[in-house]
Amino acid sequence: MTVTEEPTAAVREVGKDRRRKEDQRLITGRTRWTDNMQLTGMLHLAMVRSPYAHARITNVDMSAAQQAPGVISVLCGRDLKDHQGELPCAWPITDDQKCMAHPAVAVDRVAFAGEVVAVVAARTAAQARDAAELVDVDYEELPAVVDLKKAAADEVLAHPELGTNVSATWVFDSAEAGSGGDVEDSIRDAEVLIEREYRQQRLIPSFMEPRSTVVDPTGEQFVMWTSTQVPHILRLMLALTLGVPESKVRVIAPDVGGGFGGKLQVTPEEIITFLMARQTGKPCKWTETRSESLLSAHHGRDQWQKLTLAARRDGTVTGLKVELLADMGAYLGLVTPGVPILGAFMFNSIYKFESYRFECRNIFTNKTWTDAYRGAGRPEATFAIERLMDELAAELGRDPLELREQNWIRHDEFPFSTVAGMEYDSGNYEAATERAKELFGYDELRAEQARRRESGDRVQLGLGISTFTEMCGLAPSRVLGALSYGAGGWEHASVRMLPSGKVEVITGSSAHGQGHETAWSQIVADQLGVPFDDVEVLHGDTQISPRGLDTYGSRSLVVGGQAVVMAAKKVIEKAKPLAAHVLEANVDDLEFSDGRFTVRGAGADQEGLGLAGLALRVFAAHDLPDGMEPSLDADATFDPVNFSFPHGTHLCAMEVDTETGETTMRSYVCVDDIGNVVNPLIVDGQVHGGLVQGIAQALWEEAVYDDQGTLVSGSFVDYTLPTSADTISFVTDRTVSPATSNDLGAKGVGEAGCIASTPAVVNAIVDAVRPMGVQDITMPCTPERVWRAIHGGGRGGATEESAMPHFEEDAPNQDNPGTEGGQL
Amino acid sequence: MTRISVRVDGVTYSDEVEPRTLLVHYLRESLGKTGTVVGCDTSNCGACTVHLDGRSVKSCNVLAVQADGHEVTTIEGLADGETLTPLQEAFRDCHALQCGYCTPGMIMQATDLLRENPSPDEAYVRQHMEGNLCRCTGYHNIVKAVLQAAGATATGGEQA
Amino acid sequence: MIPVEFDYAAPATVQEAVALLAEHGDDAKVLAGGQSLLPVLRMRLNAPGVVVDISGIEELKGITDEGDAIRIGAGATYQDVLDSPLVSEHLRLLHQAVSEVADPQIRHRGTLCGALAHADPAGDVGAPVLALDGRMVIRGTAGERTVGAEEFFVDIFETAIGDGELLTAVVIPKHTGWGSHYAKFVRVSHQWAIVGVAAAVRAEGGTIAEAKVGLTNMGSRPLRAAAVEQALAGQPATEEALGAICARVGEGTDPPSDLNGQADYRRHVAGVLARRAVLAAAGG
Amino acid sequence: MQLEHSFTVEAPPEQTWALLTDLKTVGGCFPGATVTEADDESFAGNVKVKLGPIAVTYDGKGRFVERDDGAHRAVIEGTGKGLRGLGNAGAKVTVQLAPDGSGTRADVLTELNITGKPAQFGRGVMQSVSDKLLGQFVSCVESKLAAGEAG
Repeated sequence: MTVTEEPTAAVREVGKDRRRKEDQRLITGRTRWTDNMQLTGMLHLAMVRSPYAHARITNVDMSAAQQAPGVISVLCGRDLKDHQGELPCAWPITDDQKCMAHPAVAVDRVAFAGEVVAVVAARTAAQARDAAELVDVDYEELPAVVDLKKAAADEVLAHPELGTNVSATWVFDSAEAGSGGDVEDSIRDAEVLIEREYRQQRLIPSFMEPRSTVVDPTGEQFVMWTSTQVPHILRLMLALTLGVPESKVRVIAPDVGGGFGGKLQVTPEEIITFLMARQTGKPCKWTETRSESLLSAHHGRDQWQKLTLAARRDGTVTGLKVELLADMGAYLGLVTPGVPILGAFMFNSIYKFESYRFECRNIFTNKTWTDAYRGAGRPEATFAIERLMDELAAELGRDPLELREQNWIRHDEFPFSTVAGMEYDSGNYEAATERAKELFGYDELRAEQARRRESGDRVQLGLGISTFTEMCGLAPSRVLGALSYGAGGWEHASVRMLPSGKVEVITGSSAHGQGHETAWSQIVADQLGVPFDDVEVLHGDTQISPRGLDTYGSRSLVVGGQAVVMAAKKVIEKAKPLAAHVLEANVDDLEFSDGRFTVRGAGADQEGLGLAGLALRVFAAHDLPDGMEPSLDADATFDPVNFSFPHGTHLCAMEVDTETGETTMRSYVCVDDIGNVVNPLIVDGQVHGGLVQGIAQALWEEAVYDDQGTLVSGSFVDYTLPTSADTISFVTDRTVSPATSNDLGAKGVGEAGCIASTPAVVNAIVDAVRPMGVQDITMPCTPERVWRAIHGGGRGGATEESAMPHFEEDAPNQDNPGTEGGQL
Repeated sequence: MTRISVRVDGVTYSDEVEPRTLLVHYLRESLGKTGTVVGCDTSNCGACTVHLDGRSVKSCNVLAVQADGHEVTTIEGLADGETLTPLQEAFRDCHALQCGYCTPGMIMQATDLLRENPSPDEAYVRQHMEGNLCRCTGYHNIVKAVLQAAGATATGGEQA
Repeated sequence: MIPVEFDYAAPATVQEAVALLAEHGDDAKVLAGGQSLLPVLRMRLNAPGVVVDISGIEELKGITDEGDAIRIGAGATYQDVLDSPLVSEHLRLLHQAVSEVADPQIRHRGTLCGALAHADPAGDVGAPVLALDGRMVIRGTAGERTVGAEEFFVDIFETAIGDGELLTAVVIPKHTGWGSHYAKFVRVSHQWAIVGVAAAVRAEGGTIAEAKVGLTNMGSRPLRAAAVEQALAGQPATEEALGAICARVGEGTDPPSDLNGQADYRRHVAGVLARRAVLAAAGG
Repeated sequence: MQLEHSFTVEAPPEQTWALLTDLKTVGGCFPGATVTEADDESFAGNVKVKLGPIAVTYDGKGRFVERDDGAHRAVIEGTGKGLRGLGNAGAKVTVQLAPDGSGTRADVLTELNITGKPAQFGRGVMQSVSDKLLGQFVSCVESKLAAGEAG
């Protein structure tokens, strides 16, 4: 570890590798998952879903289902059309964005296979499922557009009434923004141009806990338990969508089994369960199957990236032009249109560009809608720039690490205003890279690579680099406002001092595996000087934690954690007058440390007054200073002034069996700079998990549709998640440059591994087989694709030839029809 | 309906069940053993792993009627009161879980693994945990925990 | 997901089981370990009227030495096969292939005969049983018959087991002293084989005296690479000698094209795997 | 997905054509199919597709969308609705006959669309299964022609 430990007290909790408070219940099977809920008289729901990607619904015959055993209610779009409202999209990225009304239950037309057309409520889950199969739906099939590029050509329309598949076009241009020059000038003046087109395949978040929702309509309020990342946003959206007073809705996210952005949504099924509970007056539960989840929970990524990198012969990069096509799927979900935009500010990454232009076209297709998936926009950006830097290095015959160093922002140049208009507050790319090289044995591996190349070894070795940065801590509300997002980016916290001296922390962040209960306890223990075990963290229930903006975008610690710090500081401030009163001292003479107030100058042996004792005095309220309310509790809402910018250097060694195309990871080293660390154990865990998700994009995962729009990777048999047997143990380390945007100096770590690792892996594979003329392999880099790249003459061709007329038809590195997607 | 008698976590239960009832649903809904969860419908994920007569099985892939006359152990039957098993301890100590949804299945499978081979190496652990999917941990700390419980140390990567 | 309703019968004898199957015809499904059947029922891709559970039938259990062959009963799980010293000693190829089936939990429960009856061409056990000249013992109300593997595997998911019949055992000739290797090609470890090659070799000195090669997922049923087997006999166990012969292992096959590979790629990989498997089996 | 089959029979094209356009007979050749009604233009019935562990039933109907008695070319379109919410199946079968010596050569091109659950498997099982079923269908037709059942 190269972390510089804070020199102070051994008693500090922040920085300790505390074992998690959450674990006891999780390792003994006492967890409260939504699907565990059983309420008296509860009904079970089953959805009827469209098998067609695009069809008119001509008739829904529910008679057989209604008569099936145990069935209480069957509803279709006809029944619900006046009650269900429209599912929300909170991010209209442009004024003229085209948006299709998104009903929870399709009324007269379905726009993707898996869309709900009817719902059955029955006394048991089995009866509901049996009856759902008796709902007889007649469809008139309509032409469906499945492929993103074809959709962009507007030949077949996903929604004929929109007249186009283009939802919106969003542009950032450094010349217009005043943050840099005109990219066309850089391209014109370039000595070297690297032009590539990369595919970000469609992925499925695949949280392990299938989604589940329970709604209890009995009592004064509707209570919804649901496996969501966003109970607060959901509550508001339920109110806005259904016209129910917000005060009549309580949303509880109990233990939630993973999200990765996949549960950052207001889902049709949540609305439907609510409506069914309201209609029947009974508690209702819906729990999805895995196939249902893969089909209908939102997907992620799915972009084509057309990239032009301008550089000088000496290796200086000068400009970057990015043209994206982003697949929205059939509808715009909660933040669907904004996901590619989150990448817009990161394509320039850690490098100094003179000019930059980003243009994204958001396109509708007849597929499951896309939305946030771990990293959301930033993995795509990081992949593009890190692949391009390797391509430039290859073109110039330079070492790819050295070329990066030539172009990156030096540690003495922070704070640094980027060409994309961001202000990077801190970082040290040199330090992280130096440490990573050392741990990786970079030079030795390069030597081995040379030996294998020379001997014509059947198994070639490749080294992949990714020097990434990202932006965390979504987000300064002003920035979100400027990007037309429908909400702010603040977070709320409360600290409640209980009479017994125990502390309750209420946070608006809603954890689903991140360990907030542990980390927040560490923060508060330090702030208030109370024992770690005396802090109880409450979250995920809008009645307990009424204000919050939930958990996504690596925001919890840097925004929510800072709110906790601020609330704790307020508690101290509130306690001061009472402490002064009891100690018969002047407020200005008080000092607070390690949980006690002492009087400055009263000597080291003074007893002082503990916070717990003050809490009891406040509870009794027998003798408070005049004007003091009998409460030490405090609230704080924090709105960040800037993002935070974690970075790191990831190095990956891949072995490629040139006979079969099989790839094997040999070693993976990452050195991340995420600022100060609250709990290194949790941080390492976040990194490991992120790495495997990013590696999985590079090697294994892809949501594949056939020509008719049927998801053919619709179960875990075909949507190939890696197992322990497919992965390796990683080497992780950290360097620290504290963030300046919060008191903790923390930067956020939830998405780092996932953002950084994908290009590291693909760069390594391409590096291994580049001497065979390979310049790119479409993700996921299946053995077949690797083999075809090697034996099909690769995707070679001189860069300058392909560079001249921009993106000439049939030029290399564009659509790779032989290897794109699976073919059936 | 078929009458079955099953011993689960040391207690014998006798119930009428529909033949189509999966063992996992019987455990969860009839017996309230909600520690065992369902993660998929193709028996790939292993989240529902329990022991049937001492060997790990996927309880979504067994009918409750097939458990008639047999003995089932779930995650809730592992710890002896407040005393956790060494494997449970190791999972906590190594931070081998995040959201925790796969954890009961992981622990049940790892328990069986260590009974079969008390001194596995990393490759053996990785190979024999292949029937359990995790989306949070990247497996790194799960493998570490199993090795730690076995008294061994990881041979591959490490925290530098 | 919950299966469609069905009746359940757990006969105590093969005779009772066969009588039930005869009575219900194709409305009945046999359940042994259930590791292939239950996923299908849960996905509701089948709705049998009755499920006949044969796992309680004593006479189907066990793995026995029949002199020049090993008999594996329909009640024997994969784990029983792996734990059997008879299989380790006399049928190493089968042992290796079974160790590659799915994952430990599935192996604890699933049965070898169940997989053979399921006849998924991507399953790992068809190719080694075929290569080792296994014979299936099939019982019906009219009595028992024995069918060779070549005849047993008819097409995808289709075997010689007729309506009202039950596969009661597989009998595989001992291949004591044969070298063997099962090469399975997958992208992630819990996947069905993209391609698999099962090779058993009787080597004399450094020369292949006899070779048996079975292919997984290279057609609509397990395949035997007879021409390659013949060409291998008498060859020295070296990469040079075997490479060209084994590369032809995919000739004439019609493997599927799917997300994991097009047919031509599968044929290529089969050739590479065959060379590696035969070399490994020959101790090369 | 497109599937192609060809076969030749001894019978002359006219005789072959007569059988191939007899929807009841042709429909009955599909494995597991029961034709419940048929006239010159259309037919209805059900198909029980049974394959090892899988058994799915489709209720369907079909009709000629093109029929050229002179050129011996026909296009038959069929749609099936899967029972138990299984999704639907559609097939467009183009049959072209040509003289082959004294016999007939038949080229059958089938465009098959299967939606819903059975199509949700990436492993290519549906392709193999469809190929097998159509193979059986074609050989049934072939055998009926060989047996001279036509006319």
